[in-house]
Amino acid sequence: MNAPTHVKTPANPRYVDRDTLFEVERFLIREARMLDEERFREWWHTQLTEDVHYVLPVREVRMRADKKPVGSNPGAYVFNDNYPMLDMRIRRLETGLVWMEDPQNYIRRFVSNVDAAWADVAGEVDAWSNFIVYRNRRQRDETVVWGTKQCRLRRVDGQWKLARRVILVDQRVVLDKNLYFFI
Amino acid sequence: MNAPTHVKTPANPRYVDRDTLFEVERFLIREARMLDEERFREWWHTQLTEDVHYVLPVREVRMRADKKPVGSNPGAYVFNDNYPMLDMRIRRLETGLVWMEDPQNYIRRFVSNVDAAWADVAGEVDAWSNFIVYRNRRQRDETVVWGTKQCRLRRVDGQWKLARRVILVDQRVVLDKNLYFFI
Amino acid sequence: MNAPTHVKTPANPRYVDRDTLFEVERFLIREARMLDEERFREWWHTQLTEDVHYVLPVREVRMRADKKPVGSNPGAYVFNDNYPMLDMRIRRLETGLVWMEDPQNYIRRFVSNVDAAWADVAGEVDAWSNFIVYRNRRQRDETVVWGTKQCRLRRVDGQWKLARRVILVDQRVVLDKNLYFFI
Amino acid sequence: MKDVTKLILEDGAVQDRRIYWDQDIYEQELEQIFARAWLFLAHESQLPKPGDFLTTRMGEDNVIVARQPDGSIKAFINSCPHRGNVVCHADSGNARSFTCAYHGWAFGLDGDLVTVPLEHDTYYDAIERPRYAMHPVAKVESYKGLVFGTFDASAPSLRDYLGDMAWYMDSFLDVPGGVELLGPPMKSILNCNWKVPVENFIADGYHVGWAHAAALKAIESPLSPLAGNQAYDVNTGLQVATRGGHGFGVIWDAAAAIHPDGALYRDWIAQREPLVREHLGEWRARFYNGHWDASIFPNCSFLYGTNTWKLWLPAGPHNIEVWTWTLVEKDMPEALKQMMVATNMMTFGTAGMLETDDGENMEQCTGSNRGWVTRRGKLYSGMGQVREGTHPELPGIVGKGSVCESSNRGFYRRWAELMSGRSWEEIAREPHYAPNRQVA
Amino acid sequence: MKDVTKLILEDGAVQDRRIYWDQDIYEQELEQIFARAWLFLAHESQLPKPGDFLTTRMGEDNVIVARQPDGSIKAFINSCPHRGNVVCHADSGNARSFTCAYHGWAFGLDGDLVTVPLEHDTYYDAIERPRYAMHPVAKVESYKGLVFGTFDASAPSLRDYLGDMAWYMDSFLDVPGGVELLGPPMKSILNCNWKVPVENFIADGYHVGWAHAAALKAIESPLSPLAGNQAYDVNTGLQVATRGGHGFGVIWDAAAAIHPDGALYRDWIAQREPLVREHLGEWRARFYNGHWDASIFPNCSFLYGTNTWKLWLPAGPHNIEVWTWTLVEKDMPEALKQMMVATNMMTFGTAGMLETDDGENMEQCTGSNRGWVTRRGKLYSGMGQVREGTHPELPGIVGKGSVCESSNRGFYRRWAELMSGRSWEEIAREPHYAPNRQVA
Amino acid sequence: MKDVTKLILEDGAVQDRRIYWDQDIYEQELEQIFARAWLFLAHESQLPKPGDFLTTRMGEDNVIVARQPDGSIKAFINSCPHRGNVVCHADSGNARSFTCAYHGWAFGLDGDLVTVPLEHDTYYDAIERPRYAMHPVAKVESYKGLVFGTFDASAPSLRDYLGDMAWYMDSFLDVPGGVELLGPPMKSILNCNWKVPVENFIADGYHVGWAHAAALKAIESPLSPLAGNQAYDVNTGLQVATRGGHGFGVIWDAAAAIHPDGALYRDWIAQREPLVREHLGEWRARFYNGHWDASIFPNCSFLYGTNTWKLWLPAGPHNIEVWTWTLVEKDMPEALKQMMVATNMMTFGTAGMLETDDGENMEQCTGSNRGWVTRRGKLYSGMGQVREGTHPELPGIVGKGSVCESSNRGFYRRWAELMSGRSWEEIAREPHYAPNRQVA
Ligand code: FES
Ligand code: FES
Ligand code: FES
Ligand SMILES: [Fe+3]
Ligand SMILES: [Fe+3]
Ligand SMILES: [Fe+3]
Repeated sequence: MNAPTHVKTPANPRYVDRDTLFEVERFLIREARMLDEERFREWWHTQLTEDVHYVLPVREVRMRADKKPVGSNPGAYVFNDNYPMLDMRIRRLETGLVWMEDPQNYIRRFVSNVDAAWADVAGEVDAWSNFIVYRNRRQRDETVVWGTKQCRLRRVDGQWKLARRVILVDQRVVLDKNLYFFI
Repeated sequence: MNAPTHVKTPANPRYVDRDTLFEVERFLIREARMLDEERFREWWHTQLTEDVHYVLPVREVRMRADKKPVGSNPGAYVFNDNYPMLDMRIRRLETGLVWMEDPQNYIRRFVSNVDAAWADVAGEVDAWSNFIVYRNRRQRDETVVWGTKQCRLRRVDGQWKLARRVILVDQRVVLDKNLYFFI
Repeated sequence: MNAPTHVKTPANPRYVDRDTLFEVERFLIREARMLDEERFREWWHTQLTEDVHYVLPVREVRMRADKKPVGSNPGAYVFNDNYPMLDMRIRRLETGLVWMEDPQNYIRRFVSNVDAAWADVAGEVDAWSNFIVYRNRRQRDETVVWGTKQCRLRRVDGQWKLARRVILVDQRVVLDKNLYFFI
Repeated sequence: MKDVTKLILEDGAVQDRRIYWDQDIYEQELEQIFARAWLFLAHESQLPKPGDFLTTRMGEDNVIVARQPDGSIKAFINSCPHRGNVVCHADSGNARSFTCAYHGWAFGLDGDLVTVPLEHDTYYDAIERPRYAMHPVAKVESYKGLVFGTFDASAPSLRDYLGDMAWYMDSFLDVPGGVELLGPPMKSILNCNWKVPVENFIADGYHVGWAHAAALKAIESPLSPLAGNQAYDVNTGLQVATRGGHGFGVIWDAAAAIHPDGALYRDWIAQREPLVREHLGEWRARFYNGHWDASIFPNCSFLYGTNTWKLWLPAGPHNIEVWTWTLVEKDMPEALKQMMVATNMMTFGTAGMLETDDGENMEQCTGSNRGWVTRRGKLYSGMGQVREGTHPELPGIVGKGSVCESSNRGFYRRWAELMSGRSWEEIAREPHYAPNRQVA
Repeated sequence: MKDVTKLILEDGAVQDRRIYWDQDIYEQELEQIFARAWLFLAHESQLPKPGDFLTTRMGEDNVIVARQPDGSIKAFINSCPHRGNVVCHADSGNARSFTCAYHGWAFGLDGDLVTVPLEHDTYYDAIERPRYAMHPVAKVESYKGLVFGTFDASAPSLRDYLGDMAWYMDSFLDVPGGVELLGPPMKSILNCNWKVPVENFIADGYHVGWAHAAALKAIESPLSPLAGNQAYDVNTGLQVATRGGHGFGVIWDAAAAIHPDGALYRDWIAQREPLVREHLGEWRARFYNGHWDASIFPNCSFLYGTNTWKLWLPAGPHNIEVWTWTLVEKDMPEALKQMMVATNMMTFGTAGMLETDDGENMEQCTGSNRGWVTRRGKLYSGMGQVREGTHPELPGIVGKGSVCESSNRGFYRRWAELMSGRSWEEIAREPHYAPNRQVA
Repeated sequence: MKDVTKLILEDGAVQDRRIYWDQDIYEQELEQIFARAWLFLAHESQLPKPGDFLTTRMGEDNVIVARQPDGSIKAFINSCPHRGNVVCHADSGNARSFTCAYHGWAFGLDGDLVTVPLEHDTYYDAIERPRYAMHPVAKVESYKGLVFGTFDASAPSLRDYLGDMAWYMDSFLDVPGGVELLGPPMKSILNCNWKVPVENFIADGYHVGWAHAAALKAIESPLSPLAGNQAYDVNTGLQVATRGGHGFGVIWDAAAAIHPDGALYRDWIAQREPLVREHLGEWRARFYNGHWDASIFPNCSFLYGTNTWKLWLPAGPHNIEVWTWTLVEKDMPEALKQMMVATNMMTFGTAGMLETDDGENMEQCTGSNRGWVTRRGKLYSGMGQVREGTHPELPGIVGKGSVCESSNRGFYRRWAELMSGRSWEEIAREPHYAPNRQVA
């Protein structure tokens, strides 16, 4: 698991062409709408590779001089899921027994600052984007989550699919009661 | 009046080509800037069709199992305006007698996640986008409104115009003292 | 120094072509990522012209009828920097002695509503965009800044560079303890 | 408990500003007013069938209001007696029972505990059920379709509580077919004390020409000349403060006046007014065709004519939630009902052109009292006090003209009575304000 | 100080709702509970080397916990005695000293003032150093690797404070090699009173089948049949309330039950259980293979088996921070530790499927008490009270079955004792709850 | 009212931490300090013409400050006496009158009620106007262009209030042409107690070398060697605490020291200093060319030389608004004024490199006191107490060196005096701190 606290763009990114960037942006925007619309099963079936790695690390607050490596065999993470684990989460939502999801919540995902470069592996790209997720529930329960995500996309049968996503929520203390939704 | 609580993308959207999507995005971004700059009369004259329908429904919190239809002849909505009603709102702002608008407020509209598909009617498109509106007034009065909007755009004399807009604010209780501004 | 309180798009903007707009958008998005990643020295070296003017005015709350000119020889501004002054700020950050920057803060810049028109000067463009900056520090210190920025970009040796930036933060009272970061 | 004697002076015309700001006064209001007075819950038309329910608030207490199998209406606190969870999260719906999401206890439409999971194996069938019913609202009663509740079993009947206000409200409640509220309610927030909008609706004809000048101009209705106070005649209306703190102002012949295209509504009134006159007499026929601004003590307001119905829900001393419905006559044709909704939304909905003006003023009137020195000052509502009095034919204290502050003073007199903590009987027994003057 | 006599009734089975809402009660808790009781600080494994430190909170006080050069552990308040600045902003690290960012005073690993810039030229070498040490935590002690601290020098020893709970916890603490906590801690917030999650973990086997029905189904573990309370047998577990307010419930033979693929863990248990039996006897071998929900008074909880370790940090009467670690045995193979982490994250991490269910309930259980009338009501946790009692072989009060509220009542009895403000000696002397009933 | 005797000890050198946190102490400050003391309102240069006005705050009270037709300056609370609305929303401007947006009452430049819409038809011309004037600030006075106001009619004159501080401030106020404040004010927020920045400016030469080490290095000015406390000589400055709680520290010959390119300013000083010496004597010529950090009791601070002017507006016990102007001499050439602004903005503006350092420390110094145990502790400012004393030629208590805490203690002694609630006369009569030691 890759669990960086702060990330850097690689030294000489091979930025993708405009056509590819357009496709990447469409992928991320349509994926966000799919999740806003609660089409989780469709998302799992159509947007993910079967070797997908979906990661949201816990970010520590450490001095800059503290060179303790982070990220190898960590003892905590919010998400560190593979394809079956994501399936399990979706199956839970599909039971109709998740009381906090009824009445339906409003969750809105905002995608911005999309950029992309070719990955080392042919036919794969690394996409950067920033996100905001707004959640409003019940009568007045309101929270916002901010951060960035790095996605590895792979072209499979002419379609882009998500092969890896590392989500960095810009918070030490998650300022919400949970982060169980997909970002 | 179409007053959905949660919306879904149609099953097989005929997504527009890149040229058209570029135009749609320009339309939404320039329209937002026009409104931020308080050019309301210009907006009314140049960005709207005369049969425009401008809608912001009241969203109820109901159990998922509750199949009561929403949206037909509703007893409440925030906006359900036609062209003359929008004119009336703008005439009010033009009187110079709206005390809460003097000193001028800061209202900033953020457009994101723009996507579009051809509508059933030739020459019309359905555009999705998410919005954030930030409002800051007086010394420290600050609020933010979040949601999505679905726009029907029609090409008239070579220009795109707004023929219908359904705005979904992701809140049951509007967390501000009013929503009188255009989104 | 140009210190407007509210700004307007010029009467007949000569909007740039799609290729140029694409480049402008890439410039703004990659610049934002560079700043998020704290590559300040690289930013200073590669993204700015040497005659850069970096401005963030103080916005007053005044009646609309109050025609007192603003902006000439102002007695206050948040930024009114030239190239050496920006260098000085960056040198401060490079000392390693800015205690509030250690542990590292999370600062995330969101770029949206990008648009651009040719400037009066050949080879220069005026770019509009809206911004949100999210800052999260220590355990739970969290603030958000909202506004718009107008950038003059100039093509130098085939690269776009920032020649002038006017940042309008949509607040009379800055709702944070400082605004020392670059937007 | 705070002594409120000094907070309201001069028969309600002078208020201490602390009543709009201080936390301890607010808490005394929750205890002495919101836990005792009759509070608006719903209109019966919102709960047509058995099992229909809605959720609302009484003060800051969440309640469920439900139509019972026998057709009656009951209400109870929406919190599970086991560990306190909120039980029902929907605005409204139809249910057979309400199941708590924490441990699955289920409660009937009357709030009684009906199902306890694993009851035999964990409580050994010894659970004392009545103890675990959801806390009932002590009394729920209707007046011509309007449903109110009180937490105070010793409160007078709803009819007595409404008193003379009921006589006035009959002007539109007691029409053939009655009225209904169209919703769902809009909900928004205001950073103001709850009393500020109540007094705006109960007595504030004065602000209309100034605060709403822009809207009056833009709407192009018969009321447009009021903009900027260009026109006002004291004989075109009056104001009434009734004993229970309720009150209203009326402008004669103006029920339809705010409607941008009021022909449909005017025709309706012309057709119905004779029925009202026949049934209720001359005065109430006049009221039927008047435009009212009104409040029912403590926190329910309406504008008859416009036709907005408001609930101002307290949420701390400087915050409220605003809930808005449209009031219509049930027998109105659908097109007219839609027009009533459209006018209400355009004027007093969340994007309403007049709502916007008022909300700003209400927040600023509250917020200024943050200042320590400011808060030690007074506010004044003495307008028309020198000419108000009793009326030979109309109950209550009558003030001259729709621009007057008589009912504002009536509201604060009642507020002070209840805030004193005295019992309903004590309050009823003691002498009350009666100016020795008659209004023609 | 508030008299708490009436807030907890019926031997802990009835709670006044104000204890979840009122500011004055909360402040009394900070004084009488958090400034007196032993509070969880860390596990020794988090501070292996001299100079290792971490920052945490005791109540709302920020503290630094540091490993000393002599191997001992000390703790002190993370605020500079000069002008009050927070001194250390890192979650953890290794340091020789802590330097304040304001004027540069530096403090040693023991909190003593060691460096004063410009000391000679400004203090004229007359500074009285001991006066300016960082405020020490009065006592810091470990129990089998678990480090606790108390601000109260008169508190009993940690071992006495844990009392019988230590005997029970030995079941997993006293295994060969001991345990460790894996982190860094996840941190999130809940808008709930701090006691609500404590009681959820100490005694709430009841909610599992209902609140977590969806997760139980999705996970496809041996616990799936519990979903919707389809299966429960009173003989499959029990509950214990120990004298000091600590307690737990246990389900026999279920340590590995929640793990989606528990084979690795079951093998481990099978291999280790004989060692536990040999070392600690039959009962504790059973506990070793049980699944526990537990809380250590006042605000530390864990689920042995799952294996989550929680700290609920109060931040006002309606707000907490939730900190989460994974508890493992040090001798477990790395792959098993990773599986323990994975299960904990998937169930009780910030995106954990059961955490999500609980957080919602905890917030709603707190928030409903905002209502003034609601707050004057009671909550009830009488489940199993009629059958609890002493046990011939097990210490404390024993309730039947894992679905029971015995340890909830034990928690509130202890809460009331400490809230009374009486000294530790007084509390120890007085008679305490002892039902005259024996549980087999 | 809280007894403050125990909150400030050892002649101001020891403070109870609760004074930075507790709500009740804060409210007592609003009453005993902000409703009594002279508070900074404006510089006369901001209101050159009749009708010029600006809005500001005194404590938490909003006020309008306006230049009258007769050239005097008046101030009054910015809240309408009718229903409480805020009347003026502009930062500044020029007006003939102020009209309330709610009902249109208009008030003159002196705050008197001048226009009442529909007066004849609603008040029947019987309105008692003086009763409805906007609440006046009891006294408004200027000292050499600096305008202050007090809500307390019994307060001493502004000149007496400033006392010896006026003598010192004359060093730069009483120059030919006088001074002016350039604005508009920057406004930002800090989550700190209002006293923390006041003490930072009044007496904190100590933090400069450490907290601002990075900025001192980056700016490359004569002050750069101070970074990391590499250089300090006790003879390069001194500190003064004057009787009224005002005070400052000074570094000799350093007025222009922080300016990155100070030649223009140094030339100006070289040219003006002889005039000051001639007019005010040797000492004040030295002060004229010193760099000052200073505060005027209670909440106005400045750095002479840099040249920043600050107002710290309280907004609750843990929150303030920071307002910042640039102080310049009126006769300075425009280019020099622009340089003064540029330096101020680069150092102490909202993005100022030193402002940033300080704000962080001020917030953390306040926030640590959230802890219940922490808050029961003390803070210490005893630096230089053993050597401070009276001076043969300078008024007030003089401390040695610019790095000293003498004026910090003077501030807290004054704070305790006013917080006691005693009258101005009582306070003046009683003996006050006078160390029996002389400073050369
Ligand atoms: S809290 Fe409702 S069933 Fe337990
Ligand atoms: S506050 Fe820590 S050294 Fe001064
Ligand atoms: S509140 Fe100002 S005129 Fe009425
Ligand atoms: Fe109004
Ligand atoms: Fe649980
Ligand atoms: Fe400083």
